[in-house]
Amino acid sequence: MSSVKLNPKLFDPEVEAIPTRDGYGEGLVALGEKDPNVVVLTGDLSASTRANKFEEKFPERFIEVGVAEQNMMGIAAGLALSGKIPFVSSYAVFVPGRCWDQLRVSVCYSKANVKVAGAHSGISVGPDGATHQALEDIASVRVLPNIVVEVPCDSIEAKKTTIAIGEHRGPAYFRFGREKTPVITSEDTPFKIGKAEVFRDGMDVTIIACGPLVYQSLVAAKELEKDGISAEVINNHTIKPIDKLTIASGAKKTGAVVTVEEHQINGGLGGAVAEVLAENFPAPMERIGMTDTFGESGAPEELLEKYGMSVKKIKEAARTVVKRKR
Amino acid sequence: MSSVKLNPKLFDPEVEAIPTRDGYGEGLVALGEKDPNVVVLTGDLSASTRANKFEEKFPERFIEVGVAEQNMMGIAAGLALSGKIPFVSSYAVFVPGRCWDQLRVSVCYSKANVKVAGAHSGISVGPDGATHQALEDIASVRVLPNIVVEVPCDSIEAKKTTIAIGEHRGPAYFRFGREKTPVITSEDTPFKIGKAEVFRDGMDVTIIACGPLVYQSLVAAKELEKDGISAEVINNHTIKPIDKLTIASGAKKTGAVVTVEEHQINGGLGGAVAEVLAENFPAPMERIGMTDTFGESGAPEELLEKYGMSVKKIKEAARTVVKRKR
Amino acid sequence: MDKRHSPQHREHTHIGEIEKIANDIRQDIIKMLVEAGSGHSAGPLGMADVFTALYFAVLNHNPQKPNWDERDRVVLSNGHIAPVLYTTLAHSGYFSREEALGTLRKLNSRLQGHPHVGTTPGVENSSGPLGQGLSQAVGMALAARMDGKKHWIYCLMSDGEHDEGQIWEAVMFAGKNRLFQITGIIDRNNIQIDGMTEDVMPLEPLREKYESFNWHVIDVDGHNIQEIIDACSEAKAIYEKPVMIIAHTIPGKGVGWMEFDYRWHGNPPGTLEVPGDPAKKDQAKSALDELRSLRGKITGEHE
Amino acid sequence: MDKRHSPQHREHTHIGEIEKIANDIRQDIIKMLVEAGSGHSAGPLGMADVFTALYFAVLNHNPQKPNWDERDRVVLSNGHIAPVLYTTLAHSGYFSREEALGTLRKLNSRLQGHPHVGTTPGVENSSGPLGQGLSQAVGMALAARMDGKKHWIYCLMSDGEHDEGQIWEAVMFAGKNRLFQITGIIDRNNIQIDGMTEDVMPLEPLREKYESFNWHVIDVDGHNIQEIIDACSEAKAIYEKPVMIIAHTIPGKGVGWMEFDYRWHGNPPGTLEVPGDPAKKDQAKSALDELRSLRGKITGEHE
Ligand SMILES: Cc1ncc(C[n+]2csc(CCOP(=O)(O)OP(=O)(O)O)c2C)c(N)n1
Ligand SMILES: Cc1ncc(C[n+]2csc(CCOP(=O)(O)OP(=O)(O)O)c2C)c(N)n1
Ligand SMILES: [Mg+2]
Ligand SMILES: [Mg+2]
Repeated sequence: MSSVKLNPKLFDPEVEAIPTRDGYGEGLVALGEKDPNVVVLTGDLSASTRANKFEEKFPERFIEVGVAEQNMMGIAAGLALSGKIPFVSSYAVFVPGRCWDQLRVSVCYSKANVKVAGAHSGISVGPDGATHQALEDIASVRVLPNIVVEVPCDSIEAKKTTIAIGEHRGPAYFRFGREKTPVITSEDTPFKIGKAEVFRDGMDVTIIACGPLVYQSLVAAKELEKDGISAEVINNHTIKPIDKLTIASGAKKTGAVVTVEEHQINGGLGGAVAEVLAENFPAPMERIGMTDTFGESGAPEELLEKYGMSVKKIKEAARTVVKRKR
Repeated sequence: MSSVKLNPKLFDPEVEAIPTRDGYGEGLVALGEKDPNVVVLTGDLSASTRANKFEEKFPERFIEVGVAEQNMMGIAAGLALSGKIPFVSSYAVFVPGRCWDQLRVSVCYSKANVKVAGAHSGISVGPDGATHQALEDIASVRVLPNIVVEVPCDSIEAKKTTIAIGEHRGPAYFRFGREKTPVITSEDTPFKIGKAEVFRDGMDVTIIACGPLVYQSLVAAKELEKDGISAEVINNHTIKPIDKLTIASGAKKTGAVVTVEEHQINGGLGGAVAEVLAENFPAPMERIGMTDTFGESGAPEELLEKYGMSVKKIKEAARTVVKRKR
Repeated sequence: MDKRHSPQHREHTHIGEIEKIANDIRQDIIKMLVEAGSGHSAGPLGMADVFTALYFAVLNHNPQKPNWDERDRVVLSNGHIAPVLYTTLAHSGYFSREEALGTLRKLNSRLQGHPHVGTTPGVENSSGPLGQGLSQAVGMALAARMDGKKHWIYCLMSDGEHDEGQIWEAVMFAGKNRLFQITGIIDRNNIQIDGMTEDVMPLEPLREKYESFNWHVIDVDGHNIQEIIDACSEAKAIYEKPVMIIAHTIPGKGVGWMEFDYRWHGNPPGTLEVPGDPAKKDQAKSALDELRSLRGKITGEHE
Repeated sequence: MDKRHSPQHREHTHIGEIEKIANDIRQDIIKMLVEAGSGHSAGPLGMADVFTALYFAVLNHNPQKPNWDERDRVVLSNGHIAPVLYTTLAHSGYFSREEALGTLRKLNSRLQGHPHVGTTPGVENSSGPLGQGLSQAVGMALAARMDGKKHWIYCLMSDGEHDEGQIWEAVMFAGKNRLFQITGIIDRNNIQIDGMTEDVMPLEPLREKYESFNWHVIDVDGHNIQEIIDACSEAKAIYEKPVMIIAHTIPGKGVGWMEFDYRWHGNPPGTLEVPGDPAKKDQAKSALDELRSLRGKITGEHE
């Protein structure tokens, strides 16, 4: 393992599991206590985004917009232009999906200090089905100028992300999962916007992951050891601005890369890493994620399995890419 | 040059210049004559998108929606589910920008046979300024499943694209420019959705371009010859499904790639090509396009110059990437 | 065309019969939700009477030919009430009750958590993300008008989704174009996720809103089958405007402890502890018992 | 605070003076458009009286301190009428007339084709893509309310952009929350790009729409400075609702051959051949001549 301090029980079968959205709720409350300018908005999704944690403590700084995401994003911009630090809370399919031009013009172009929290991202949303599984948000947001994009890997990192984003000046987008997922990090794990962290050292292949699938990546890396493959695992929580240095060093060291994300393999983390490699250190790469189809209803685990985001597939991709090395 | 037949006057100082949107208007009329199911919608932008060419001939199949892009996309889906072949005509900042979730759910998820035409794409929109310069649409659309994405390079190709997309069954997005740009191709230039065309043979570097900047790429390639660099130029008009074969062959042959687009370098053509290379033939690559900023008002030529999408910059990128070859 | 489903036949259908079917549909909604383990309760139960009236007395449709060109269309805009759509489709014969009760929200199922056109027979549009239905209904009405077709397009919407601007875009367009082949039906159940609509985002005066967008509005009791059928008939006689039927419904209707409680918007029985309601483990049985006893009381008094 | 701009001072400002400024602003709009070679004519000319009334009689503002916390805000939602905003800001002293007349839409200019907050002193929001202004005004009003601030937020909108659903979302929200610090002003000029609004997408009855969304509505003659000022004063007295002022304007006002012609929506004089209008090359001069002769006739008869 690397020098980074992770959850010591990480590989216990009984590892604690908490939805990353819980970290959002906690982070909001922590921010709210520190800064009276923090305000939270929701579009009729207070509880499931965990915005309700803030609502309970600071009702006078909580704004219910109803089912109107365009208006919500615009209101947030107006609040920010008046010195507030608004957090827009909805599902990742709706923010940015339902208000992309408002995010572009009212927020990013204006450099309005708006924070956008997309809950229920990824296929692990499960039974609600394809319409509710956000698999395109990283791509559609990271193409916008002036915005930070974060994908926390567990509830602890989600809380740190929320607080860091609240303190960062400028537009930001971050996404959460609905399901309980393993706690990977600890309070002591370093976290900085823009800095990818090596969560596990390795020499043969670099697995670059974001979000809760960092867990599957670490498990895959551990299992690959038995096959004689030494895999580095990077928690690339910041999609934008992407940490070119850490990614390129990984690629230089191992000469082979696998990206892992709960998102389309086109344009998201995989796309961002491919761009970094092409411009800095071309290396063979395989992408794990949705392969250009919509999701469907099912249990989260079943869906990750069916759509190829399992430990098994990460291992296969690692083996394939190691073979592709020259 | 390659065996592909281009406009013989391509390099004349007096080369004819026609906006690509004109090809859209002509293509619509041609389609309308062939197929009574073709219908055209606009959101209060009939003339500037050239949808008015269709309106004049087939008023009973023309639908004015007013300034309401979400509704327009939904109406188009309903028309398509009833057997019509609707073409949604607006600016590329608004379709998909203003109706991305409608495009995702009502169109792509439903596989509704809707065609989306984004006019006024790229920074060459000019004096209207940043809000009206679509520089993110390729990225935000190509991440969606079930949709074809096309970027024609001149008015002739734009007409062919319109007709081919009308005949293709399924969702499609294509973008046009506002300005007059050189006619690059001829009626005889081959065109097929999904097939990139080598417009110029070369051995040292592969320039992969889309849209009107194919012209600048060809000029750059010609001038590079004087410097002793032999540049291949690929007109990669189909962003999705991307032509892996042609791109990978180019990279294999020359070992160095430059992408050129009137779009953010993140997530668009540059991103798509980086993904293809990483998974098929890792090679050094440089990206020409908007470098993660918004545009501004100015004359089209001035803007292309200031934001680094000029012949000069393409040549520089080619030289840089050739040096990076191992 | 299947006789059972022809409008001619329906005039003779005993209203009591339809009420009994609606009650069966409610029971099946409970069963399918319990089997699925997730999904929405309040909306589907509240709309069971409207759906039953539509599919068993109003629509011109043929479950054996779901793609029949002349069929009336049902566009469901608030896709989260899919359980009532699926159950009604099953009861109409589009697919089996077994499929409805056993496969909702499961992997590889035709019954997705939110409706998907192309996957499920009888489903006319994909929904889930709110506010997208009426625009599609408008597109269908324009196509019908262009082709000189006479079928009707019923667009079912929730009250909460009227917060979405897209609806008002479509309302404005349909008003302008006098798309009389559209009959909208709003599930006016006064709840959305975060509370009562008039607390979260008030819609009143809703009738005046529609009227100011040039629609004709009819208010009905959404649990009175005869009123629903009559309003749909009246709508057919209104040629100069699209018609919006505001169906005043009780969310959770038929299960006393669910009624009017927005907490039952998105949870199936057996998943939510609510003070005053039966304990989780007893909820499914309590709901079914209550519905069964209601069924016994249906006599057909509306005739 | 700059005396010239205090509301106290303004009460004594001769209405005729303001009309003269409005005429000067119209002339400058023509000049800046001609210099830019592209941009919108009809909307800016039509709104010159409203802008002049606002900046010279209504607003509490200080051009020397554009970021002064207590200032009234002007949110321009229909960004394409930027020329009238820029010219009025220049006449108010936010920047020089030279900058306004010489740099619009040029490379490296502070006067972007559509307004950009942060770039231009006095510009409160970015716009261009229609329908986004009112939501931002709502956010500003909420912030003011939270902070107990008393300034006013004026949101200027076009009629065409009322096709956008986002506006109705914001209208509904402001109505619910009784955001009385918002005073909206609609440029009811009856044109949009593809034609007259009532042909392209009818908005009438517009007053009833706003009333059904729980706003207070005032109709004014958008070329009567006194009426505009009075309506803004009335709005300040209405505490229980947000107020929408429907300013009935003539697009292209002041240049006879442009008036009421939607073809002049997006073209500056000198760029469009229209039968009956002066030849391209004479348009700028003709427009300026007409405005100058109108200026001579302003006597201050409203006093
Ligand atoms: C665009 C969009 N935003 C948010 C949601 C999340 N959502 C699902 S149902 C719902 C409540 C809407 O109220 P209503 O439809 O009246 O609910 P019901 O009466 O059925 O409980 C919301 C906000 C959604 N589906 N779509
Ligand atoms: C979202 C969006 N869609 C389309 C446009 C293109 N557009 C610019 S102005 C305009 C006309 C709108 O009518 P109105 O604002 O009333 O125009 P005016 O009276 O100033 O001529 C349109 C459709 C836009 N700016 N934004
Ligand atoms: Mg409801
Ligand atoms: Mg107008």
